[in-house]
Amino acid sequence: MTKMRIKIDELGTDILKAKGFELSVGRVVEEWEETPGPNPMPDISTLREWDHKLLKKYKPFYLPFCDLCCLCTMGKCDLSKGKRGACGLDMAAQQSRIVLLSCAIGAATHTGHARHLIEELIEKFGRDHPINVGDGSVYLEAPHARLVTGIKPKTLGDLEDIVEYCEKEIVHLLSCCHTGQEGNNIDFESKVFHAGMIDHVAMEACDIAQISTYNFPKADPEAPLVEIGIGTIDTHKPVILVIGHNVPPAVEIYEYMKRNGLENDVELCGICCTAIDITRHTQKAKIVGPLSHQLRFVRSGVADVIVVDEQCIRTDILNEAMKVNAVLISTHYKNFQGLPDRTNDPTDEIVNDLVSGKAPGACILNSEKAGEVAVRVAVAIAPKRRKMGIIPEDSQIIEAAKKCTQCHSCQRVCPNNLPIPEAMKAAAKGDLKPLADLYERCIGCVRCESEGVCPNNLHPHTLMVGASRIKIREEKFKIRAGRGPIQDVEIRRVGGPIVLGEIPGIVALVGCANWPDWKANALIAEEFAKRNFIVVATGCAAMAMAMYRNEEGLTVYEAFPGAFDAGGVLNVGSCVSNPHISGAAIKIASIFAKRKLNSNYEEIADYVHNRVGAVGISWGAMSQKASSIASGFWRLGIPVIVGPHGSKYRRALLGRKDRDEDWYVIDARTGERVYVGPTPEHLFFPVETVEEAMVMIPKLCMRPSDTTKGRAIKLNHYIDLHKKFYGTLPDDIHLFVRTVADIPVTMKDEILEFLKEKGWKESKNPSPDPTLLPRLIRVKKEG
Amino acid sequence: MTKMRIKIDELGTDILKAKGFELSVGRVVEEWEETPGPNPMPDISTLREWDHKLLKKYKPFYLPFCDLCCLCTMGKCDLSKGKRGACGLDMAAQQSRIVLLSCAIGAATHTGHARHLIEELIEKFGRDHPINVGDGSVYLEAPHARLVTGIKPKTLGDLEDIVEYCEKEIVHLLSCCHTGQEGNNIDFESKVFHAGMIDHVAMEACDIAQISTYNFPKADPEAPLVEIGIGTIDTHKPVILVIGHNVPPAVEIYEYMKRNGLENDVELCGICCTAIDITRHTQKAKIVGPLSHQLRFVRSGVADVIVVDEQCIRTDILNEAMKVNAVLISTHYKNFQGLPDRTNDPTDEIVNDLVSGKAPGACILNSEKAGEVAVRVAVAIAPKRRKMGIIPEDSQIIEAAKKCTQCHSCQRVCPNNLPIPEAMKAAAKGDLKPLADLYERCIGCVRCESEGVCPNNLHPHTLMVGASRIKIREEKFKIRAGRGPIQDVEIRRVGGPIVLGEIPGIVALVGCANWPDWKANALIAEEFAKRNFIVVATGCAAMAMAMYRNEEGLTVYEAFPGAFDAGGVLNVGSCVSNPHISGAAIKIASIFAKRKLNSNYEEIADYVHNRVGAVGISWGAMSQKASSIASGFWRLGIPVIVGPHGSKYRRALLGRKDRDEDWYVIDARTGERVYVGPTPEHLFFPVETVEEAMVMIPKLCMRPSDTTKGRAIKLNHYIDLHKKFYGTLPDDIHLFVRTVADIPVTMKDEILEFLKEKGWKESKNPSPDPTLLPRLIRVKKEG
Amino acid sequence: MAAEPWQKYEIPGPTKAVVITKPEVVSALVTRAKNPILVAGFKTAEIDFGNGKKPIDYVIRIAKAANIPVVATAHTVSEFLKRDFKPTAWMSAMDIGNRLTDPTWSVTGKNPPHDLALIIGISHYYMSWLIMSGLKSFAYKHLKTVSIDQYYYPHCNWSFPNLSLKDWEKNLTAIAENLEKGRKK
Amino acid sequence: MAAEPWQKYEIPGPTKAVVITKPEVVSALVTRAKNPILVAGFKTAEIDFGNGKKPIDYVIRIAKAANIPVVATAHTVSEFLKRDFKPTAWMSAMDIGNRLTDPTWSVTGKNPPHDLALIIGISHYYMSWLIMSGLKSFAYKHLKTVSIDQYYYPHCNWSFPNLSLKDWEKNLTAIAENLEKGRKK
Ligand code: SF4
Ligand code: SF4
Ligand code: SF4
Ligand code: SF4
Ligand code: SF4
Ligand code: SF4
Ligand code: SF4
Ligand code: SF4
Repeated sequence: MTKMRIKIDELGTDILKAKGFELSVGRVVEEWEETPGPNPMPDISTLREWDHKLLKKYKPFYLPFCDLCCLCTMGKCDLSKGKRGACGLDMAAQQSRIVLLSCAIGAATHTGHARHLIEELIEKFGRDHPINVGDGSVYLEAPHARLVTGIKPKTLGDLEDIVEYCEKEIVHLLSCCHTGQEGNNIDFESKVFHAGMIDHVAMEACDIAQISTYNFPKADPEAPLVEIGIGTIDTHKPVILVIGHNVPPAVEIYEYMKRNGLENDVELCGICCTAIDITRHTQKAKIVGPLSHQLRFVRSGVADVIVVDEQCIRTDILNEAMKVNAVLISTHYKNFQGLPDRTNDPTDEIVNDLVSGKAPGACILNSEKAGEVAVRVAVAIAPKRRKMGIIPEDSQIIEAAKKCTQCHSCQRVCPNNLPIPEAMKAAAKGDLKPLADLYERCIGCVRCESEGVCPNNLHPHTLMVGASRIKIREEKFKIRAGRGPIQDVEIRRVGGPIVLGEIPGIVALVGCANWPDWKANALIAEEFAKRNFIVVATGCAAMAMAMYRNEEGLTVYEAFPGAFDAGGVLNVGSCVSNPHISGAAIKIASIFAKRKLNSNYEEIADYVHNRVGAVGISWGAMSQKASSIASGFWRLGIPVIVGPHGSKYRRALLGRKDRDEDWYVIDARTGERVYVGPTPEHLFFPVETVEEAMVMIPKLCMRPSDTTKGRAIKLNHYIDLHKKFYGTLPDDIHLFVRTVADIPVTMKDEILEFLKEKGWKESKNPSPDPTLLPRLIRVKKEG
Repeated sequence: MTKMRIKIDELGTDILKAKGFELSVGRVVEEWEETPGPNPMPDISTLREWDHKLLKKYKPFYLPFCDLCCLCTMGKCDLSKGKRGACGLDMAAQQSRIVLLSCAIGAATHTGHARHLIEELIEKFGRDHPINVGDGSVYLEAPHARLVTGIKPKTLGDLEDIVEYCEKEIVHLLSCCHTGQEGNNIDFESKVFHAGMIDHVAMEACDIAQISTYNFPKADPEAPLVEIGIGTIDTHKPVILVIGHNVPPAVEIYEYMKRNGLENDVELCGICCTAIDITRHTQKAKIVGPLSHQLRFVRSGVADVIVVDEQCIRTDILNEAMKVNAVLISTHYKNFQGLPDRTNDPTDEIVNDLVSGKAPGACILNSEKAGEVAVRVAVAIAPKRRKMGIIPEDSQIIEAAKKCTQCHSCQRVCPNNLPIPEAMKAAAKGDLKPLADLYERCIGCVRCESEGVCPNNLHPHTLMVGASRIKIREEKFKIRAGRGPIQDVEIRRVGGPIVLGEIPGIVALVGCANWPDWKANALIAEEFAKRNFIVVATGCAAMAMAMYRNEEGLTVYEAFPGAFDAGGVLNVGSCVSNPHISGAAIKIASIFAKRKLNSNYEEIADYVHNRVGAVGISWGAMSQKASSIASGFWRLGIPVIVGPHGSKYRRALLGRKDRDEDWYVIDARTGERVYVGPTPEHLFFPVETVEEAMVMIPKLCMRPSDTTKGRAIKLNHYIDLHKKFYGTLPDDIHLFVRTVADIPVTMKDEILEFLKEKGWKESKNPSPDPTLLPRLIRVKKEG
Repeated sequence: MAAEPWQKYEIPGPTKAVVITKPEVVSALVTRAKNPILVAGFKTAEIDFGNGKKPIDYVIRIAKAANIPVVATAHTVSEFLKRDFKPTAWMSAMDIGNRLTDPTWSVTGKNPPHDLALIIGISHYYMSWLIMSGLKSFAYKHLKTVSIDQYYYPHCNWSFPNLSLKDWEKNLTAIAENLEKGRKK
Repeated sequence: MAAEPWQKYEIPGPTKAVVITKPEVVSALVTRAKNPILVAGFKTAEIDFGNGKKPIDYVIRIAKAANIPVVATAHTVSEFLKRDFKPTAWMSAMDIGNRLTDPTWSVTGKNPPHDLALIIGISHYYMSWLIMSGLKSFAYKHLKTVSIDQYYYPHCNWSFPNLSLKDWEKNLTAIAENLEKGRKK
């Protein structure tokens, strides 16, 4: 709908009397008790100084994925070894530009998703539908929106204003990627941070909208346990598989089932974030698994109808659906798949065409209609379809494996370099275990099966899935449904212990399925829950965490409580729920520490960076969204660890703990510069192994504000894990021990000896009131 | 500024009485006499059917610039020869995705520019400042906005609503580039068209804003002639060079000069579109030249102060400025260049720091302040600086050339594969002509001078510029200042002749400086102006056209009139003036043919595609903006030719004239399908040589609607040029001759003979009322 | 064995043309092909071997010897006509590239598709390189491509390496002679 | 001469590592270097040559023979300690990569910068490949890189080609022996 701006004093009464008009007035800031801080709706330049402060500590180490740039027709340009492109660009600027492009795509994806979802929900529930994310338990409903935009949203309609701001900023950011714009890599990085901040605002708006309108858990620590795993799907029923991130079509599928009494007769399951979100709406829905399970589940032929919306959908989904005679319904113009747009056709006609096989699929851009069609088609075709599509039997696997000539081509194109030829050799001899073992390390990308790869036309992934048949059927786990935000009262309870360091940290497992193995997610979650960290998770990581049982046969969600407290394991929700994690950090600053929130990004980030021991870990980070989500954490000064594939994001942000001069803060009480050690040491950090990640997590949770008790606890975990995995004491303890009281009691002698060797001296000011912002000095230093 | 939406019936009088609030009401569509057509504010899905119609005729021929995709961490993926990526993507989808990404960047760049410029102009001139692009001569002020959004903008404020819509669509489009979204290449192409359409809307808003507020020619055929060329710059004065696309800082420089009586004492010159736009504001300013002149002019050392804004700025500009001791002022957060943000520092302090050399430059995000600082610094430092920075003398060139070991490294990294080693050989013997000859074919990218390229550390570009010293000093030409839109009365005058084919075509020379040679621009302009085509130009092409004199010593702007009429040569303006060209085609449909304009894209595009003989040519297309500009023409069905570098855009859109079935239209009068031949044959077409371009231009101007007289005229030009450059008759005349009356009289015998050989037959329905839209059939065909 | 692209920065990807070390390979490929085609661009008429001969002269010899249909791109047809040779067709480089991806198309209308394309002299290395890239991914099922240009074209199935003018002429001569011999037999 | 990357799709760009055909080249490079360093990742302890030996054993031999400081990445330090060898330092692969770009840094604190880095066994080909790429563009002024891994690493200055386990072991042995001989002299 278009609108026109007019000055209020031009507003005649006639116009006011007209119906159906919407007016917007300059936001009455008084409606929110806090007066705005210095930076409402920051643009690219506003927070640059803050970014530069962080980037001075955490310098980019660029990892050029390609020596070349080919972004404009003057290229390709070789930028390696000091060369510049035809536009003058150097390698550092190009790498940071690509990071910005990636983050702009990521932020755009969430913002577009938010915009689309909110528009649909407004249409259904009205612009004035109130926001409710906590059923009274959450007063601070939108920490990002309030912090960044100064808007306190009260209705769905308010969320549109927030998204509009995000759109404007993303367009500016994207334009910076154009040939002949920014030339300085650090300024590109600052723009990357801006993209990340915007992304969290947009994601937050998106999740707030769906929590407020659908029947989602509302900040509920006791969100129900739901089923996850291929083995949980009842293959005797008609099966509808939803894939993507935009939940309305899935909700409408379920609502249609319910209205028609089919709740127990049709199986509704999902992959990726739509799966997470539909299980927030109804416990009857099931999660198949993360992205890596997409193709193998589709190929199993279990799904009769596949409904895709947007994001993280295999782009060959139509081909794959056709291979197993499943019907494909696209519900979003972001992914037409070349299907005819049948949104305006009569429902019966569409159903007929799909059931009769006249069309392999249809695009239906209306959730309700798509919901009805999906259910009716599934019910109609299920009896006719042969389930278990194209998964081979053992004998077939062995026969196939015999044809392998050990050329290694499949291995050499596998992102994880999996030793397929070895496994083939064993399989040819009848031993299918090595093949089945690859399953845990396979991301299901089927590059190994791509045209021309295997000279003998073998299909390694298919054979591997076949060899894992039994294991796959046993994939039956429980995951706690995505709870949404953290309650204000939870924040009040843990704020102190976290800031003082007594809860050793918040560990956030987020992101996608491009990992060297999935088990790591659960191992990390378990390790740190046991150690009384708060473990929070979203998206594919939250799913993967569930797909592993501990010695007692429990998943982490069953073994640990769902509260935001020491030892809790929380599924926060889908990708767009990530801002509840960063938001928790913001809320600690706002609710617990009572820092001004409204339009006050710099101060809040300064608080979070120096005091809130949180670390993100994305073991399988894959997407552009993952990069923009990470960058939203960076701007708040929260470090992010990624699995090895994450090095392909083209740069790390690394501190240099060996440079003392980098690790000073200002003591806000005195204005004095105080050395606080490398806390946290890195801002973006790809690791080689899960062992390395385990050791880095507690280390990256240290903060200048830690009390001696808190520091001792964190050091204890760090040193303990280091000894366990590295077989020795860390070599940098002296950088983290400020006073003798910081030393974990049980390790006192050992550490004191180490410190002596290093010539360590006690800090004169071990507990400053740390800040990087001179304006926060309360007593200006004299002289 | 934030705002809040409230329902009008909630609006209390108290609020209404408050000052400074702005209200917006649902647009009162009745204010514009036309009721809206079927598609106001189309989203990605709305015009898909139209796109698919075009894309069925003009199929993509993909030209993968790389076999690999590396957009996410699952890559790199090899997509060649039928392989798919880890996300399922195939090569066709990947190439179209990259085209979409490029167009999204392009559209974002213009939209961001529009947003920023309009905000600045609103601040200065008020939200209610009226739109005026024609001083009464232009009633249809915003053909794109009206066509696409249904908004008829009356004030600057209205333009913001238009830009907001563009932002929203761009974010959606960008999000489609994310891993795991669209999988179908034709649907990606449809999204590309959407990006292009949006881009023209945004550019239009941008140019409307600056024309309405600054002292620009307003649709003026008699816009003044201004000076262009390095030779026109008076090096005895302090020289300020502006580079980029956002004109306000340049305007403020000039206004400061004027206020302080310095108009004649300081030289203000520019490169790229800021240059075009500042000469629309004042004839005192001078244009140095297109993008390819940027580095060579900076290196000449003539400029004392360089002021950059956004886009098409060499990203190494700070380095280069420092080499010649010029001061750099960045005026935009899109290009910080790492400089300190001094927007809020006192002016005197900044001036002092820059004059004293304490800082090499500053970022000043306020146009007025930047303007004052630029002038004061230039005046202060000019006397101290040695002009003519780093251009070598003949003897130095010869000495350097002697060191060349003929390794060909420089040639092999030169985008134009220029035979530098040969020229070096000659230079070493004292003959500098071959080196100087390269100048016309050099795009000034200095890849040949990049680190590690020449084993003997020679600087080919510098030597070439040195060898061309005299020639460069003689670069003194005239260009007509950018006139802005086409008048309604001009449209009325030429609408008929164009649609009937009697004016053989509109030739639009647009875009950047990545050409194999610059002369081609002027040659094409001259050839077609002489042939009574209407020649329009923008941006770097408009500049390059001026930089060549015909036999009488005149530039095309001096030799031909500036009216939108047969034989006119028009500089329309900068890059953002391109919508006046596409807008002229739309206006022909609206003003001349009286087709409904409001929200009626499909019908208007159908009209333009079938009737308006226009072709764009971008000889040196380089940027992402150029690709999105082109795609705005594509959606209207207007073909675009690009120079050879344009093949790097990754795909052509090619018709197959040998497939008769592709070339049918519907006769709106009868509903009959009528063969109309390949008119126009291609939609996006990279050519090898300027000769090929010359022959394709008249051919691509043919339209189904041509009268026999019109077709004969167009054929005459086509055949004549084909004979001239190809040395023979075209082999496809039979596809364009519908009846004997179509044959140019002077060639009748020859052609009749050719037609006989081809077994040609007269068409039964040579003059249909052509359309691709069944809904436009006036009498439904029976049966 | 592969070589490096002439324009150093035009890196193709993992699969690269096999380097033709002996010109006989080309003649053999042509002889074995069912429906070969020769695409010649403007550089064939622009470059001079320094002895009055131009690549176009060899194109004509080769075409005549092997009876291969020739498509002239851009305005190259004029140069062929000047030499009293009528190419089978002339069309833009983009058009011939595009049509070669069509398995139902042949320049003579007979016996589609073309299964072998010799390519030479399309102006601008990068443009030629990109068209070959298009063929690599979109015609690979039916078409093999051979660059007999002066430079290495990695996107083809076979290509000369980067050659001096002299060596290039030698190779073209050898191909022509070979095919002429073949014809005589 | 260059080779192809082991992970076929990891194409680097125009400049590629010179293939080490003779292991002596490595010993010579080490001997000539002013301040070499050896970076060893976890694969050195994971891979088994089938004879009870692992690459890490050769790393230790080489380090001792040439007296090169060793940096162990990830948790590899534990494996060195198990073999009674204390690496000069341990740090993440990212950290050592980053520090090697710093011309003022040396792992011993002495005689910076490092002018030669031998790299082996960083887990995940692509990660290693990318770190080497970072070094290529951001340490090229002072540092030469040599991959002595099993696979070809194009971003280094020198690299083994893709080798069988057996040939890899042979090469590592040869380097060690060579250096040991050198030391004896
Ligand atoms: S953007 Fe710059 S570096 Fe990239 S291809 Fe274009 S000119 Fe080269
Ligand atoms: S499907 Fe699995 S085994 Fe095959 S290439 Fe992908 S990750 Fe490797
Ligand atoms: S590509 Fe095929 S033949 Fe080669 S190793 Fe793999 S499975 Fe065996
Ligand atoms: S976590 Fe990553 S892969 Fe998984 S659904 Fe979200 S964006 Fe997709
Ligand atoms: S976007 Fe797809 S094709 Fe590209 S790198 Fe990622 S997985 Fe591979
Ligand atoms: S500056 Fe000119 S000669 Fe040098 S590489 Fe660029 S185009 Fe070629
Ligand atoms: S790179 Fe240098 S030495 Fe080599 S040909 Fe060019 S100018 Fe001569
Ligand atoms: S025409 Fe192209 S190169 Fe020139 S200023 Fe515009 S975008 Fe830049």
